[in-house]
Amino acid sequence: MKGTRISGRLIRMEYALLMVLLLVFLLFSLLCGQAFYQVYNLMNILKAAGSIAILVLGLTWVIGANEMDASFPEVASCASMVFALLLNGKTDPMLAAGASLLVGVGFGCLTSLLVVRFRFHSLITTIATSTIAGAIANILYNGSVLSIKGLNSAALYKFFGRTVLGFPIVFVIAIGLYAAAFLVQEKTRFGHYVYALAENRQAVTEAGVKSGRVLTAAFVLSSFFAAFGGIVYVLTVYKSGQPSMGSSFFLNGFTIVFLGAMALRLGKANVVGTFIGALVLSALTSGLTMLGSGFAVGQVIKGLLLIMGVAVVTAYRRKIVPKGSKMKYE
Amino acid sequence: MKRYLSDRLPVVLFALLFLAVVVTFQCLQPTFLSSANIVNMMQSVSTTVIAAIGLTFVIAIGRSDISFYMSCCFCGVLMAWLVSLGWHPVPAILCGVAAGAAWGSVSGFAVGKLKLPDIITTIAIGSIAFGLGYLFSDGAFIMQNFIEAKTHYLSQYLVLGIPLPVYVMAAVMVLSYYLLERSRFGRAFYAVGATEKAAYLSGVNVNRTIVLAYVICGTLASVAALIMTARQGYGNVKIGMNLLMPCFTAVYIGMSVFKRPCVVGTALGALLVTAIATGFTSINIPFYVSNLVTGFVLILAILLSKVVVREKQPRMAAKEAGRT
Amino acid sequence: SAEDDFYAVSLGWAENASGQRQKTGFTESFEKFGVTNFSIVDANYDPVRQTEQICAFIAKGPKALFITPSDPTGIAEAVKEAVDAGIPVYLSDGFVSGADAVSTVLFDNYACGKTTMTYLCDRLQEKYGAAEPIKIGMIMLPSNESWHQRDLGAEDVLSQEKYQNIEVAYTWSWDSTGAVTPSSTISTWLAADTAKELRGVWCAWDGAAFEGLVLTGETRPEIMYTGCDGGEECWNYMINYPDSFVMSAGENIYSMPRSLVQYAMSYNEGKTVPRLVLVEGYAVTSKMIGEVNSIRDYKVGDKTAWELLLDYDLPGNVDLLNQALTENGLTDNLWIPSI
Amino acid sequence: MSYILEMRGIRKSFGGLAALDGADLCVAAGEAHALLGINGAGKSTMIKILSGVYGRDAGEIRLRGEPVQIASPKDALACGISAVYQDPQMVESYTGYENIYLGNEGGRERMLAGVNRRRLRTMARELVARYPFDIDVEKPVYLMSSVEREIIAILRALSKECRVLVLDEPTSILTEKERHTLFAFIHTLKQSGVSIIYITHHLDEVAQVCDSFSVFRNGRSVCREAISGGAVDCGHIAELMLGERLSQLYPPRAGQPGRRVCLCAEGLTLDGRFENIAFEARCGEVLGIFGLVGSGIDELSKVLVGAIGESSGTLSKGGQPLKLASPAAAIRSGLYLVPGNRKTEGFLHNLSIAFNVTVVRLDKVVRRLGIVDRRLETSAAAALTEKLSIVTPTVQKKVNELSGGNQQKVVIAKGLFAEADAYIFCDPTVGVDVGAKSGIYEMIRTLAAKAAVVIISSEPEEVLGNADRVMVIYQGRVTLRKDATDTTLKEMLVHAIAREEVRAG
Ligand SMILES: Nc1ncnc2c1ncn2[C@@H]1O[C@H](COP(=O)(O)OP(=O)(O)OP(=O)(O)O)[C@@H](O)[C@H]1O
Ligand SMILES: Nc1ncnc2c1ncn2[C@@H]1O[C@H](COP(=O)(O)OP(=O)(O)OP(=O)(O)O)[C@@H](O)[C@H]1O
Ligand SMILES: [Mg+2]
Ligand SMILES: [Mg+2]
Repeated sequence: MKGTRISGRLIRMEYALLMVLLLVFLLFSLLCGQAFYQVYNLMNILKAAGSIAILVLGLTWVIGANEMDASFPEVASCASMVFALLLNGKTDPMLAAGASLLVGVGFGCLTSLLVVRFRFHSLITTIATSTIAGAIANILYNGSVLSIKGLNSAALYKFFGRTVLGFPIVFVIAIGLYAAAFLVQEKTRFGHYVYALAENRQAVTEAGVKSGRVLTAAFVLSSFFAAFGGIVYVLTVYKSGQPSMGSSFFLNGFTIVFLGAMALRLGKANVVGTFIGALVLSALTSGLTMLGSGFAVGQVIKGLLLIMGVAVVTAYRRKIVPKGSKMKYE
Repeated sequence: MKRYLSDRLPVVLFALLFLAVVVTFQCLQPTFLSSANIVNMMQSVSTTVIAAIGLTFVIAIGRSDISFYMSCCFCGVLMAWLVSLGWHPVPAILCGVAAGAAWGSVSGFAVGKLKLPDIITTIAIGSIAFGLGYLFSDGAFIMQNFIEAKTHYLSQYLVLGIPLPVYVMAAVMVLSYYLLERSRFGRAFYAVGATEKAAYLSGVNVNRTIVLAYVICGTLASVAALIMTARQGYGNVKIGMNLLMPCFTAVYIGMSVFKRPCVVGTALGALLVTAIATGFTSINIPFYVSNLVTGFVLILAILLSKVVVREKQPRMAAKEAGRT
Repeated sequence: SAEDDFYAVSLGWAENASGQRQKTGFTESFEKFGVTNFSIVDANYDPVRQTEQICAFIAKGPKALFITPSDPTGIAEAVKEAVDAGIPVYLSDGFVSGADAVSTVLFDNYACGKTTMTYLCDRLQEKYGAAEPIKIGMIMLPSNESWHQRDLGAEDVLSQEKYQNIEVAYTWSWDSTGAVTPSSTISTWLAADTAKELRGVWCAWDGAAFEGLVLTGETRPEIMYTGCDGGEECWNYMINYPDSFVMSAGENIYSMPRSLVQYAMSYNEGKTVPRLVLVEGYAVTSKMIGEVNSIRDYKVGDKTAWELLLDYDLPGNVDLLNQALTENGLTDNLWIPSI
Repeated sequence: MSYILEMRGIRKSFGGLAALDGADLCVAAGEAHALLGINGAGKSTMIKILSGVYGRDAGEIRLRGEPVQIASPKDALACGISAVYQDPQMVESYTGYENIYLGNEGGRERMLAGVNRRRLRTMARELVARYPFDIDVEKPVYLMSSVEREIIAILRALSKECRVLVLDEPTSILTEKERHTLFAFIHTLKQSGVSIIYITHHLDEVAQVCDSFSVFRNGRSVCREAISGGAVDCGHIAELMLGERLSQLYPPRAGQPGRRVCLCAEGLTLDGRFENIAFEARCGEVLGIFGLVGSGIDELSKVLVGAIGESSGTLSKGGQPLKLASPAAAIRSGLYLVPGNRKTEGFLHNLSIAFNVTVVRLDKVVRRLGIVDRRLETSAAAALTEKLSIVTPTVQKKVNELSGGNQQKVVIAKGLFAEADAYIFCDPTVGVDVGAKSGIYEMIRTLAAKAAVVIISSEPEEVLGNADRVMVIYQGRVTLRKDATDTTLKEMLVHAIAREEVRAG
């Protein structure tokens, strides 16, 4: 939250995304009427937002640290396939989930080994690990969807079908995770260093911080939550292992995280923003569907939203930086 | 001499890796190195190379472009639609390329002039371009007039036994090599990518260079999309959706081997990935197995280039040496 | 009243001929029944998005919900939720197991693969004999459960004794990453086929055949293709490459939305409707198409032969086509609903 | 004599090139020790080894007689060794106190340990109160001036339990007043028993603060001498550094004033920075403009080549009016700025010397079709590296791999390559050793024979020593305008911190 407590106007800017969210809800409530704002639909929106939010929680910090992780979608599909395969092999669901999460952690370790230890560029590294994860996801069941038998009776499945005070459990879990993540981001060394790293890696290293560890943690968390998200989707949506589910998340995941960068820490990916971003996107999908628009309209609107947000944030950032000796081209 | 060697070592190691891949496939499938298959590989790699060279310009100025693979979809649809209206393919192609340049200049304007952050802005612009292309075509395949207009000549026509896209690729490579690495104009791209303020004070027109890089990227991506549309024999809005990863892969392999974004490196990177994919196809192994190998070869390729870099970047290497 | 009732359609994809025909089919049928308040959205093959869209429709409480599954297992939960919410669900071109849809209309993909492969083998044996080995390639589509049935059907044919000399020299499955396309695959096969022994290519969908024809239609016209899907462009390719593109199995797409909308109307009136229907499919050879093309402008009733052909999947049109052929003395290749 | 810190026989090479070749460095407790040497002698490398940024190839480090292992910055800190690098790295959007305690937030050292910002703020306030600095530690760093940043960097070093403090050229961006504050402060530190290693190219400072000095040459230590009575023989030190006696730092001035007015500015104004500045620069002489950091001189240099801002006023060259459009336009019309901050404005990172030098005037090295002739390029760059005695194996070496002073020389080389007929030099010798300095000054004087030269600098000696005519700027206004022979350092300094304005003309 630092660097942004400068003027009253900025404080308002931090909440602009929240305004967008309210606006989206208001607009669709007006256009679609009761169908949109009825509890049932709101809960569905929360459920969808919660699932994707869990999936990109870790990604948020990788992007926050100014690195890239293009592997999260494929890690999610790989985890979903491992999970499905183990369940069909009569493994205990909790055990299967644990194993799939470990697969995620494994990919995170591989990525961070290459990025931190061997100083690979993170984008190309994660392209490579994502290729590998996607390949494994396909090899596990010859590239086909693997439906899970007898899932309905599993306790884990039932658990994900439950609600708490009327809220879908996925959303409640997401809220819990994000609250914890917010504390980690704002109150601990990890969060403190992530954003310092993003700005000046050398400064952090020279200050004696083991920046490698921070990055490792970020990459491992990104893959871990991708795997977690993959399992959540298996349990709440797919009911099957999906070797190519990754393509559903790639663009949406990045859009959410970058949209979120407009909240709280102007221009930097952060968990509060990501959560709001996920809500905005889910509300958008729901509302546009009610208005009879397919995915392409949503695509254009998301793009416009994103670019407007970026433009506003950039303009504001420029205002707060003292004019001084800015060169003409800048 | 030593310095010469240490600069060339990654290239040599990369060549060895490439050789290993080629020899392996040649042993598995004796026709792998037949002239027909080489031509075939050249043809398949041509579109990746063309688009990736465009991306090379953007990477050279120190930016990223996540829009080209989506905006070129728009161009493919536009060309297909014009062909379906009964246009001659040549003006239709020109319109498609112009649209690519236009989308590139939108990204360039946003990043270069408005100074918006590159990745997020280009994601947004790409989404809009793709969404519009999709809305325009309604996602349908556009097939009318394709056979009659002989658009497949663009991808099939043989000159001296070699299909046209290979010539287009060669022309793009030569021109880009000249422009980026030999001519005085190319210096501006590297200068902007290095230190922007210093480049500006050294007389480089920074903003124009940024815009130009994005325009080149958008244009070349549209050329690739048009060739792919012609090869496919129908207009499909998703034509470019799979260009993103191969292009970035190609550019970064080239960068790790040659230590800077460059045309030859990009082309070699693309060729390595295509050789693996083609090799596996020719021995009937599904794509996901070949992807597993591609992923590991990719890591290996960069690892090899680091063998030497570690010595050249003492700051971290020394620290790590101290720790172990 | 019927005018205020809301009807929803969630398409798994709007892409290619099949998606487009579904869309048109629904639109026209709604018009026919005077429905004005309806929504058609598509999910671009994304089960997650389709799930969200179905949920949004559930919230609007449509009089009927029509779904083309992007992935039959992937959207099962959402379909179940719709059924549980008391919304009559109608499934088109895909079967969702475990969900209690009012009615499902399907195409027999298995038979489709079987028919085209049988025809290909017969044509090849006719040309090259049943003794010499004949090399073919197969382009398959395992990533979607329904479409994978075509591959299985085709493979089933090859296990028959009488096709022992047909040898599958090359196989390739659709690459979801798009790094390798049908076109580049067939190029690679051709490069490996130095002795020019490749005789035929069985394709699980027409698009793959088109890409192959662009490559070999002129340079290696002896290579025979079969495909699946049909539609105007398919007929065009058949007319242009009659000896290369020998058969496609025309799926009766229009009739899916048409019959489903009709069922929905009946169901809402309290009538009983069929739970599961397999729509008719047509195996179409290039010879048939060639003949229809030769009487392109001939009119039967108020439609030309070509117009009838374009709407091959409207019930009754095949009979009219056959009538046109007979009237012109072209009786060799009468259309028979064969699948 | 017992030393608190001993570094003996340190060796370090970078890819075959020996930066340190058995160097020694010893410091006694409570003394300030100057580390001197020409550019590329190995000073920075030595302290980076000491502070754990680089590993060493050979040699040992002893602290109070005990050998210690320093493999990372963390180890160095644990040994009580803190360093302030010349170009302190900061996290721009973080506040001063967050930067001071970066990596040292207290509590346990786990990732999930809390960061108590309120406590850090109080601690920072207490820290500031202990020293004679006046600074708002709650401001984010990107809003701070370079002086404030330097102070934050020093506070960061002091915030740790520190027995040896390394200052690598700390004064190059400080103003005179702040410099004295710093010196007084160093004395306080010495009294509390902290040893200081002080790297500088300003020999006069050595006498003011240091008790002893070591000189490095070619990666070896050539001597360690004590300073007695607060005076040093600059000639002697220069001789130790260079291996030969330096005849004089500043070249002789032009015999007679230049006649032809080459560059003429009138009424230059940039909102909030400077106002109504006018000057004439003649061919054959050097005009010196002196102002403290923040007085607007940096902006002035950039306005002159059209790099910043909407400014008003007129600029003409050789009688022709110049439009202040862009640096590119300035270069085309023969006006070149050698900018001040080499790391961000001077040279292009990760690109070779040859690339850097020729980029300003590619037209000079192109063949047909705009193709750059690499042979021509290499030979042109090689000629310039020779002329400026830039220490490098080839002109293909990347500029950022050169030592700081040699980087600065590359920046000058670019200017020479531009072959302009009017030059503006902005702080041309930051971080350059005395030998090279006199080389650069000589170069400037030679240039002045054919071109108009303006030196804009925050070092008064540099201005007075080189210029024929002197202008002083205070808060964006000209406060003094005199012939160099008629003024003194003192007068210039007084006008640099005073208000009296001098009318143009
Ligand atoms: N990272 C590096 N890679 C290659 N060479 C290096 C590196 N660091 C230092 N050198 C070389 O080592 C030698 C010593 O450099 P160092 O920076 O220690 O000099 P210095 O005494 O600090 O000079 P200056 O007064 O210019 O700061 C120089 O020749 C330099 O080119
Ligand atoms: N990215 C880099 N890669 C390789 N070497 C580097 C890099 N950055 C710095 N160096 C080397 O580290 C050494 C010290 O760098 P630094 O930036 O501290 O300059 P310096 O010598 O202290 O400059 P100055 O003389 O202005 O104090 C230099 O000699 C330089 O060669
Ligand atoms: Mg130094
Ligand atoms: Mg230094």
